[in-house]
Amino acid sequence: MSILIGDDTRLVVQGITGRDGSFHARRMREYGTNVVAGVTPGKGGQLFDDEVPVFNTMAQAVEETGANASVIYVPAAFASGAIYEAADAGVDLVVCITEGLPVGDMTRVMPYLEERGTRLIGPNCPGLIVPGSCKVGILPGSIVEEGPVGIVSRSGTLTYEVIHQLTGAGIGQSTCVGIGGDPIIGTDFVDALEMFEADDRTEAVVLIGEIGGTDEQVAARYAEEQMETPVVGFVAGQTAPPGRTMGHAGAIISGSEGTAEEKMRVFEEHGVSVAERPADIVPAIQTVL
Amino acid sequence: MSILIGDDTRLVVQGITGRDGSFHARRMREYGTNVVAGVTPGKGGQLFDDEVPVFNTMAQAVEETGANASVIYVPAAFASGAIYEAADAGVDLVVCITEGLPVGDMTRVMPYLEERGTRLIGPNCPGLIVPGSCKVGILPGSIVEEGPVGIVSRSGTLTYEVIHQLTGAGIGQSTCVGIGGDPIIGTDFVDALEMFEADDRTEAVVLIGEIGGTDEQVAARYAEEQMETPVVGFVAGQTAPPGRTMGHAGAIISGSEGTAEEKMRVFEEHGVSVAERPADIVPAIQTVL
Amino acid sequence: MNIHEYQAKQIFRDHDLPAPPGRVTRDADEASEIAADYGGRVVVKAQVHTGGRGKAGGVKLADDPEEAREAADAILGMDIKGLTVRKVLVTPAVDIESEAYAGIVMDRSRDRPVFMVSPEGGMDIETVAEEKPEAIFRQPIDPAYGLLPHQATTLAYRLYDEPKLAKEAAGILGKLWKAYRGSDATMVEINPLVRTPDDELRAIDAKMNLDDNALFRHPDLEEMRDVEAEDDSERKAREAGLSYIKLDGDVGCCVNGAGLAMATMDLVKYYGGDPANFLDIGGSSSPDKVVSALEIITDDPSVSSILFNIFGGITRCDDVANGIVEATSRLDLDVPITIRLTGTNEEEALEILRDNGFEAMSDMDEAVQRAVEAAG
Amino acid sequence: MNIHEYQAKQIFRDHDLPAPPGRVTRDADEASEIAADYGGRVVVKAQVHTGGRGKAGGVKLADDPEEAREAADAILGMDIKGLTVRKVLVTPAVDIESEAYAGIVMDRSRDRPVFMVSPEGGMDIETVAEEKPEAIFRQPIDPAYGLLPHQATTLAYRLYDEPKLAKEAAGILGKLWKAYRGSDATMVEINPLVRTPDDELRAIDAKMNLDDNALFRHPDLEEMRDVEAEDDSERKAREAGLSYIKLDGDVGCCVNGAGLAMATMDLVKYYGGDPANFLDIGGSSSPDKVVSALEIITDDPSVSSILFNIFGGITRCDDVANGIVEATSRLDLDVPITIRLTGTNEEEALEILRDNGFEAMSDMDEAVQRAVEAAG
Repeated sequence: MSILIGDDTRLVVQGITGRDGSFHARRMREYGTNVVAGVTPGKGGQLFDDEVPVFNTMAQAVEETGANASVIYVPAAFASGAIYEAADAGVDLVVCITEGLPVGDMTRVMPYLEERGTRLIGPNCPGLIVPGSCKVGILPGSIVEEGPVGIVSRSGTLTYEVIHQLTGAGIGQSTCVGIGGDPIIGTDFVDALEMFEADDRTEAVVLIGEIGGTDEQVAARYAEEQMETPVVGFVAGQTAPPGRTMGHAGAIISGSEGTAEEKMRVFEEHGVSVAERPADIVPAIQTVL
Repeated sequence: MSILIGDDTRLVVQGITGRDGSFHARRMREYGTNVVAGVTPGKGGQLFDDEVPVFNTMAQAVEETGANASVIYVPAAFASGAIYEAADAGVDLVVCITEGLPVGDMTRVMPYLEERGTRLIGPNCPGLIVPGSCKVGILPGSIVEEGPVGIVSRSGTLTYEVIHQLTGAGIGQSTCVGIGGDPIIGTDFVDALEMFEADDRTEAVVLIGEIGGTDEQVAARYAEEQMETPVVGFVAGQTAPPGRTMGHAGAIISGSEGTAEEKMRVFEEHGVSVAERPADIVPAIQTVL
Repeated sequence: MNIHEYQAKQIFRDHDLPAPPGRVTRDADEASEIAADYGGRVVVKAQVHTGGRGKAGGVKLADDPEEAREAADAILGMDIKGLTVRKVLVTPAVDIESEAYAGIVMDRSRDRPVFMVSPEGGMDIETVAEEKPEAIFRQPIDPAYGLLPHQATTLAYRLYDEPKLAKEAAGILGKLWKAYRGSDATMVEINPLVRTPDDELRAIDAKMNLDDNALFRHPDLEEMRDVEAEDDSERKAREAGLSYIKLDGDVGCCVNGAGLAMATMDLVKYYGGDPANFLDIGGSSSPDKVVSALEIITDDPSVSSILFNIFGGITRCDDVANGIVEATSRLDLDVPITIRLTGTNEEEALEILRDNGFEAMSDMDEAVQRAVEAAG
Repeated sequence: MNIHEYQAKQIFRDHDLPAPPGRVTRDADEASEIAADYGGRVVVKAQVHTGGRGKAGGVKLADDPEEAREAADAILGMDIKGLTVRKVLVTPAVDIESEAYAGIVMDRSRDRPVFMVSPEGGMDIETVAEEKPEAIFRQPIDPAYGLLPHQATTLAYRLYDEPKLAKEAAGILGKLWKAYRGSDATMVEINPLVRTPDDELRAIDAKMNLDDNALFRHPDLEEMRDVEAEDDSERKAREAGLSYIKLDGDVGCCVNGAGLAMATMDLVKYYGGDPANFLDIGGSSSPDKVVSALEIITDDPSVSSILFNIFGGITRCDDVANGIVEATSRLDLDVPITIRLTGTNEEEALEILRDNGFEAMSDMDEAVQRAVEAAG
């Protein structure tokens, strides 16, 4: 088992003829993901890599191929349009890799998706991977290993680092989800924790947070009240100065709530094991498994 | 018991200082309705009839009086604004008496209310009355009588006619609801039937439909599949020509689906007793009670 | 409110939609002059509030000004489905490669507008829906968001495979949405949306229905109302704030409330009569309204019996009674009146009527039967 | 992106908001001339990207042009919270009857903007929130609907009881929403919104934050960027497409990915060092980006040790290795470099580095410890 994606995933790549889209479509196919279609307006009728049909619109792609998920690699100015289009076409899951979406666009996208029951991962995220089964996004397939640990994270490379260390210690992953570093994202920690809790393969979860917002605090309360699966938490940005945006648009401390110290304190208060360094995650997971 | 309103209703009258608002606020108070506040922007601080405080905004009215329902008597151009305001102020029930709301306004109002869980009755409706307890709107209190029959109708005076005949025959009513004659309305037949089915005082329901749309057909199917309470149906407009709007904006036959004949046929098909004339309603109800 | 093709096309052009130019006239000679001005082939089109003009001979091609004169002459005054043609539109003819359909209607069951397109244009969309339903593509529009750009693109690719044409069509659909929303329309249609041999797209016909309830915010559109095309009595009713529709029978009905008015008509039929009209005098009716109503009913020569059916709620029965007394004293009535009154201020009303020599009843069925009998 | 008060007021005026006129200058003599032009009392206000100007002496009243010159002279060059004042705004003084607050911020926990007003204006809204929370009124805005008219009215009545003032305030709040939405702002504030003795409302101060991600659709607003106010190295980083923030330590960090960059800084601290910066070279980093990154780090004289921490995913380790080799050959580096590389094309990278005399490690903690030690 896994969460969100797996062997049943039938994926459309939105922006498949672009530089990033084509590169990662190939990596996903190599990993075994069932990429059933690509979409680029004006390029309908082509075949990508001689095998994957390209359509002008998501509606056509879904009608013709029965796709149930999409991943978006289009420039930021068009990314919210691609999300709306995927929702209207009726896929269940939309993963938006693109970064730099205006936050105003996202405020309008979110209620549209909610009304239609479409789940969004991201934007500005590395996507997700189920080791040995399916990868949607840009997480490197080489570092993962099948196993019992679910990973949910606001970061990209920091997540790779943590996965790398776990795999190095012989601890595999059930599903790794990068939820993205923007202030407004589709799927948050609590959503992912809920799915991991329901997933019978996941025996422990690593939650990788960072400064800004209060999602980590909400997640800690959720973990305590609603979960039996143990959670290990890490928060990046202990040395970040307040009021500055640390790369991710969402990583900015305003007021006392968004600091790493506060988040770690709340983790501890609610029974989430706190890893001070990334390297502390492996032993913490070994303890709870 | 009753549906939607009753002794717990704490009502705000939006537009209480206007001609219709003040007239009907008095009638409602005379009937025993607990009118706790009125709203007219710019007239805040006044007392209506020396007793009911008037506020500038719904938010203030609800904060100060704990109101849980509102009724709207403001001109059509401002009525959708009044509905939004009532929803934001957090009342559970909004009854819009005003007629002539642009249908485009209503298309935008509806999802806003749905997201907030606010129930709307109307627009362009006579409101509702629980005999002996509470009246919200313009239904005449003099013609009703307490009893076991629920009434739901798209009409105004035709409903009075039916109530009048029932009362005359010694058959009282549990709650009478006028849902309005517009093409887009907040509460439809099915919503009302569902509530009547759940109401232990209601032993039979009279459904008064008319030409246009397919709400009667949907209601017939619902009555057959989901209800134990018997339903008697009447459809006005058997002699109405197609393509013409018969007074109510929603009463227009387009295609074969919206005719009275079709609606009566579907009633019969789904076990709803059909009254050919208003005068047939009383014996039909006597049969099912 | 219905508007004519030439008016809808004006709204289209105001929204930058590619509607060909055209001028409207009531005069065959002027039609010829317009054709001469445009030069080349023109189309002369009847401007009436009904479909099926083409089949009825209301649309004619003309190769030169003389033919345009003849066409206009033939069309003007023509009767199409009971409506007299008073104006024609003269517009340059457009070469047709293919015809598509684009329209927006209100979907009552979903409380929102739905955009429809079909590559099968030129015929009635209802006919396409029956004969080739798979050729119609629908996109419900979220009213808070309007037509989203990808929806325009998706619909456009349903019409044209070629990216260049699809892009142009998407632009047209976006503008059509703006015309619909900006005019508070309840229906808008381009049928056919023509692709020319040199790959231009043109809105050759235009249909629009405007929301009467929203005209208060569009005084410019209210001016488009074709009062000539209205039945005289219906115009008079509208101006008096009454809801009136003329029918073929002989029992004139005057009722308060649309539902009760329909039920009354039905009951007239039930008892073997034929209603002469639908008439709702509305909620808070003054004596003046009753006077206007009676005038309109008695203007109809087919009426041989008049029936009042009033259930007093907001409407006060005494107001109606006073109106009846006033109107009958002013008008020289020679048809029998049957009056049914009940509800608010019923007693006062009965007294007023009795004092003026009228009888009134309180049972609806009895009153209707009496009125039907009186019609003979 | 932060913009200055005078720029926000320009946006306000473009949206018909009542911001008093004003002119900006870098010169005390010109400030005096502006004051003379306006006549009467003026206010001279420091234009810096921080709050608390008033307390720091950055806002001064001047009764005549000479006082305005003195005020400007005192303020220009002043240091406020580490920022040098380079410009002042000279604006006519407004008489104050009372001060209110109006602002819009993004509420992350609800994924939507929230409108806030308070009759307690003139001070920091955070202070009001602490000391008198009941004096702040919030209205979440449905992003698909925008600020609805009744919401503007409701908020306005929170500020003023008088219908005339409330009506005017509602208009102002509506325009403030348009300014916020139309500029893709993430924050906007009028503080104070002043009521004058003759009942006029005026936006005396204006604050706005614009969404960097949305500047692509506002080239006019992008021009408002005050490059002078940026740290030199931060500007250089922005132009090179890098995310860089200068800190106080001595270990220069060059990392790919914001989360890993923060975690690296934290680890430097953990091992007893002090990070000199946050630097994210981004996803698909070319050798050029690495060169720019190294230049920026080495421009900082406090840096006494450089740490590369690269986890290759989309970023290819060999690209980074080539960048390091190129940059070090161009720049005359005299600080030790510690390199940690792992992931995509790690082997190629290690070979490139070895061939050029560099050593590279694969464990993050070891690398950080080494870099901290190297800083001494």
